[in-house]
Amino acid sequence: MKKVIYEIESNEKLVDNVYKIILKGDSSDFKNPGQFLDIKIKGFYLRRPISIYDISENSVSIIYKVVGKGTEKLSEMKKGETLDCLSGLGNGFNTNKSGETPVLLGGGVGIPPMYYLCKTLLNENKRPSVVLGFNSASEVFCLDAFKNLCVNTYLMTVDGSAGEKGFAADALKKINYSYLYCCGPEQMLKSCYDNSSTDGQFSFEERMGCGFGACMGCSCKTKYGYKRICRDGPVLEKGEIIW
Amino acid sequence: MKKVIYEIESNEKLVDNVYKIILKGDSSDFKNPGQFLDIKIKGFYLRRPISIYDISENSVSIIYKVVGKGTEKLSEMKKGETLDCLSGLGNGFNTNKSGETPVLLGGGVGIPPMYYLCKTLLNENKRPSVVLGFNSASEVFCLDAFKNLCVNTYLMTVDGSAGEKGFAADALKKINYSYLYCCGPEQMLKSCYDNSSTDGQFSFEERMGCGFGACMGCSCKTKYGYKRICRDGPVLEKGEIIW
Amino acid sequence: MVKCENVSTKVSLSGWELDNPVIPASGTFGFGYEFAEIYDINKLGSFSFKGTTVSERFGNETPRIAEAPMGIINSVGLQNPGIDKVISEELPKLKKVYHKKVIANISGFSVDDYVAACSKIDNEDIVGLIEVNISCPNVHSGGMSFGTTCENAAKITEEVKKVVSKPVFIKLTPNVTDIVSIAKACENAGADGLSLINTLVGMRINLKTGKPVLKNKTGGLSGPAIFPVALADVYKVYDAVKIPIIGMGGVSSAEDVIEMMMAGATAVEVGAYNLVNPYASSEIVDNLPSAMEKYHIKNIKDIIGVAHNG
Amino acid sequence: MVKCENVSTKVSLSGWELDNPVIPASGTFGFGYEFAEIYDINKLGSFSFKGTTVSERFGNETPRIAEAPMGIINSVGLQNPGIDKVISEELPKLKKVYHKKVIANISGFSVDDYVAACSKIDNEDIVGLIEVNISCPNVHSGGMSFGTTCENAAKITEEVKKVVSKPVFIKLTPNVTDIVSIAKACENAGADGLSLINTLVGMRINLKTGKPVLKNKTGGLSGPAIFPVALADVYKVYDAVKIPIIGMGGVSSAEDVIEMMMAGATAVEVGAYNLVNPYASSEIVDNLPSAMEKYHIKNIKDIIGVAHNG
Ligand SMILES: Cc1cc2nc3c(=O)[nH]c(=O)nc-3n(C[C@H](O)[C@H](O)[C@H](O)COP(=O)(O)OP(=O)(O)OC[C@H]3O[C@@H](n4cnc5c(N)ncnc54)[C@H](O)[C@@H]3O)c2cc1C
Ligand SMILES: Cc1cc2nc3c(=O)[nH]c(=O)nc-3n(C[C@H](O)[C@H](O)[C@H](O)COP(=O)(O)OP(=O)(O)OC[C@H]3O[C@@H](n4cnc5c(N)ncnc54)[C@H](O)[C@@H]3O)c2cc1C
Ligand SMILES: Cc1cc2nc3c(=O)[nH]c(=O)nc-3n(C[C@H](O)[C@H](O)[C@H](O)COP(=O)(O)O)c2cc1C
Ligand SMILES: Cc1cc2nc3c(=O)[nH]c(=O)nc-3n(C[C@H](O)[C@H](O)[C@H](O)COP(=O)(O)O)c2cc1C
Ligand code: FES
Ligand code: FES
Repeated sequence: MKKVIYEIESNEKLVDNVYKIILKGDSSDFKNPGQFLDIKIKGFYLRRPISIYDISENSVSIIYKVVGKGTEKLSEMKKGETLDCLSGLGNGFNTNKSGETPVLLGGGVGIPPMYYLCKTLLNENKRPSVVLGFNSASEVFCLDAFKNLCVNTYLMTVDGSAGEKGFAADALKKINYSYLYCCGPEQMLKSCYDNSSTDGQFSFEERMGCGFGACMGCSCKTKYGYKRICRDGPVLEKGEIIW
Repeated sequence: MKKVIYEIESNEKLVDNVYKIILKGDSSDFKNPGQFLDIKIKGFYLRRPISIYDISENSVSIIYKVVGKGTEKLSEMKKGETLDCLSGLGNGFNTNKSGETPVLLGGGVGIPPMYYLCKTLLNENKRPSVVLGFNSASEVFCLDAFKNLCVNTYLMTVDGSAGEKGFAADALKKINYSYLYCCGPEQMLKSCYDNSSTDGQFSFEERMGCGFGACMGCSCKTKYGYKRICRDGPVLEKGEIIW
Repeated sequence: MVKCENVSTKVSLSGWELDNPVIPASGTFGFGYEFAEIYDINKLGSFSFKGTTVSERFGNETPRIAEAPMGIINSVGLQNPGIDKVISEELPKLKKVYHKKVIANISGFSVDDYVAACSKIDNEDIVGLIEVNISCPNVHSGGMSFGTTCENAAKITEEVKKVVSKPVFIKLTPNVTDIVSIAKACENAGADGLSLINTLVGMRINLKTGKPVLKNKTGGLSGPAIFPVALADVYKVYDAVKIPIIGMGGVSSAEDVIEMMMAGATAVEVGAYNLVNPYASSEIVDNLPSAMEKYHIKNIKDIIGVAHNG
Repeated sequence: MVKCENVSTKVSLSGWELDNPVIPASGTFGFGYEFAEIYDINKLGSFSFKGTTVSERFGNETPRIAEAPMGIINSVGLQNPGIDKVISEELPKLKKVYHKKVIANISGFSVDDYVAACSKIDNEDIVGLIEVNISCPNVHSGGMSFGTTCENAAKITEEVKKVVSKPVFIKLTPNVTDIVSIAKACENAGADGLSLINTLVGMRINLKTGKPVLKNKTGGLSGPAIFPVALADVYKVYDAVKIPIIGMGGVSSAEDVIEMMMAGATAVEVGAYNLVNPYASSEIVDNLPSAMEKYHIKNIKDIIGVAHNG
């Protein structure tokens, strides 16, 4: 963990209520895909945890949805403004276990962390496929980003207005995969857990006090004891999850 | 009273810890010299009351001293930023009673309101003289501004490092005047009250909740009943003051 | 789809129907007429006038105001012209600009004080209900107020109820171990409703002088800082009583009004926020319908106490 | 002229001399070693470790955290590995990175619990004093805690004092009508000092769902929002007792430390601020000398309780 003052390089609207920010600054504390930033937003006492979408040597990018006052304020910030962040938080995804053909399944704003995970797996010469789940066509973002990585990308929408009709988890039936990576709303995680044939990793959300393991605000019970979503997570192994 | 969003035209350091801000925006609610603005500063719950130094049709200027966190933040604000203010607060000085040769006596940051008062009196074809009191030479500001109005200006410093050595009130002995206007620290007001031969008006300070008469936070006892410094003041008549 | 043009913001307090639940709180709105200079105060649900006592009071010495993180501390100490002058001077001025009913906020230092002031104000047609403040932290030494025991609270309620015909709401202090018991004691003694919360005891020290900022040393903390405390108190009391609650403490937006009503308030007072933003209560009234639309609330009455469901 | 190079920040608690009065508060600093990854925690006066009970506890269900204006509400509910594991696992990890004494924060659900846990921790050399938390609002139904009556507070103090040799500080809750009486009861029962305040009961509601944000419904409010309440409590208790006070509640800067000490605290704990700024306590230690210079304080001990003079 490190405190980094990032400069906003751009803050761009992708679709209604969903924005992408590119931050310039030290990314050296990030070791794994699925880790997150904890962002101080002026006027709010607690920081906001947001997963990393992508990183390069001197930049970090995130994709976030406006769901409340904090993310609303974030969406109004401009190029050149700075953001006080804690960087390098969380365990992130472990790519060692992926096998050759992992599937990456993301729903809504659970999708962003899948992008850097996908890039990492490709770098390791694996052949990931990706399932993106949305409610409807108007909410679709990041599709091209994944397509540009030249991976098999399945698009699912609940109302069928784009891609195939159905929940993201439904796509699992039609894919052959060696391992499952999953991030999204809790019901989605649960149904992927129930429907997946392989082992896998699941990224969870919880309301956080500190984001770095000090307050026990985000604890959950696992088969192997209590874990803090912020530090021992947000990624849990399939085998340890208790629903 | 009116809520006005002013734009900062300039924020200039006059001497150590003393700054002048020129604000662009509606000044129509100001009727009298000695009235004040109540300024919302980001990060603080209560507004800060600051007297008007000068006004023109579409601008208001103030001179303020950095004494705490709010004024410190104010001193860091830049041209182009905006300030949410309540304008036109307080009764201000009444110039009807001044006679031909009033004296205007200001100490430290009690001096700024004397400037617009002086201009108003000159406009009314009166012949004011001015006494400015400081602790020492390094603190002197606004001297030229008054000299440029071509009024008799007496400079007093407590340590004698500029002008004459002594308290501002000491100068009263040497001046012939028809009426006294006075603004500064409470001891200064008291000694002017005690040493002045004429009637006069005194501008007071008090910690304020609202600044416009709603909370009773700033009440004081006068010979004619309770008054609110923010609305019935800040200027009180000599004849009503109870020390 | 809820549309803000069609929402209903009406609430009712002991049979008195208000156009909306937004009520400037006592001590932050004077006797109303001064705010009428900047907006039409008839748009408000109602307002609660400055805490009035039997006799005129200057209140505490100044400084009476200190700043706090997201809050204000006051030790005004119930400055007011006394019940007779309120009736003969303040209410007539108010009537010129305001044609709704007002909430009469009454304080005292003994049961007799309360009874005397309440029975006088009870005769005024403009009064919709009487809010009996047994919770001012600024008028008793040691920072403790009348309303800290069930016995006192019940006694005042009972005696006031004997002499008045209008609904009586008892205003409670949060500075107690068990606000729920006190609320129940008031209900059992015949209170028509409850107002909560008054301010929390707080203080600040001037670092330059090493002395308390307030002449009275301690004062009452209000503003957004106390919003979560107020919500918890309203929530707990709602569970325990059947009479309506006017909720207050830090409310500064239409969303805060909704949150306070979800906790169990039938109407909501706005205090400190009127002081830093004189248009506060007006803006909250304006913003309420669109906030209701945002949260799919068609009738504001429907959300009273919903946080207790399931 | 006071120069920051020459100031003295030393304070002493029941004979234990601290390099400075800055102490991370229990529940916001874990068992310390994780903060040692980001700065040398030996620069702190000391720190108070996570509230520990006789047996292991998971605490309350999540969500356990809600945001508040200038504050945080938590309903962690004393998650901890239990006193035995704290002694066998946590303290050894701590000793590798920390060579000062620590404050042992102990909680319980009965007098026996407190006695059992305190007598065990009393044997640990690394413990400088025992902070007995009788004030957690998150572990008893109805949001009320052990420390709300003088009798309970005195009883626990007495029984714990019988079995331990280290100084015992009782940590009090602000959610009471009269904190001063409880403080006196602890002093009379033999407490060596007092820690105050714990969190205020608060809550938030999620407007989208209409349900409390916290699974536990209410939680404990801390952070700058409660600073004025904490100051008032420290100020009032200082007047009434002779034993030292560790002051806390919203402290977020070296200036806040000074203000808290002027109110009567001998040392100061920093809680919530460690969570939003992991370097908080370290920065406060760094900034204390220059803040002392600014306010002409040569020896920090000299300001303890100065707000009570004159
Ligand atoms: C590890 C992790 C990674 C995340 N990554 C992303 C991401 O990449 N993109 C994205 O859009 N969102 C992400 N989220 C969710 C994001 O943190 C929330 O949407 C955000 O905090 C909402 O803030 P707000 O002020 O707009 O909402 P408000 O509801 O106004 O916030 C109030 C409080 O609740 C907290 N809160 C609200 N919703 C959530 C939530 N879902 N999870 C945790 N805390 C919440 C806020 O942090 C704040 O403390 C992530 C959450 C976690 C825990
Ligand atoms: C009617 C009036 C006119 C004023 N005109 C001027 C002026 O022209 N130039 C100038 O430099 N100063 C003026 N002051 C004083 C100015 O308001 C304070 O210096 C300023 O509020 C300090 O704010 P702060 O945040 O820096 O100090 P802090 O001490 O951090 O402020 C804490 C709180 O105390 C209040 N406060 C502190 N000092 C004073 C004070 N002296 N009077 C009233 N409230 C205070 C603040 O407003 C704030 O609410 C005037 C005050 C009044 C009442
Ligand atoms: C300056 C001031 C004066 C107050 N005077 C009274 C009063 O006279 N009577 C009363 O019942 N409450 C009084 N209160 C308390 C408020 O009515 C309200 O209960 C409290 O401030 C909490 O609401 P808020 O946080 O919105 O301010 C006063 C509050 C303030 C800030
Ligand atoms: C997340 C969290 C956990 C806490 N856990 C404990 C605890 O275990 N034992 C205890 O005595 N106090 C606990 N507290 C209370 C703090 O030690 C402190 O008394 C309170 O938060 C006020 O200080 P603050 O405003 O600086 O946070 C906790 C506070 C927080 C925010
Ligand atoms: S959020 Fe504090 S431990 Fe996870
Ligand atoms: S500051 Fe509110 S009445 Fe003067």
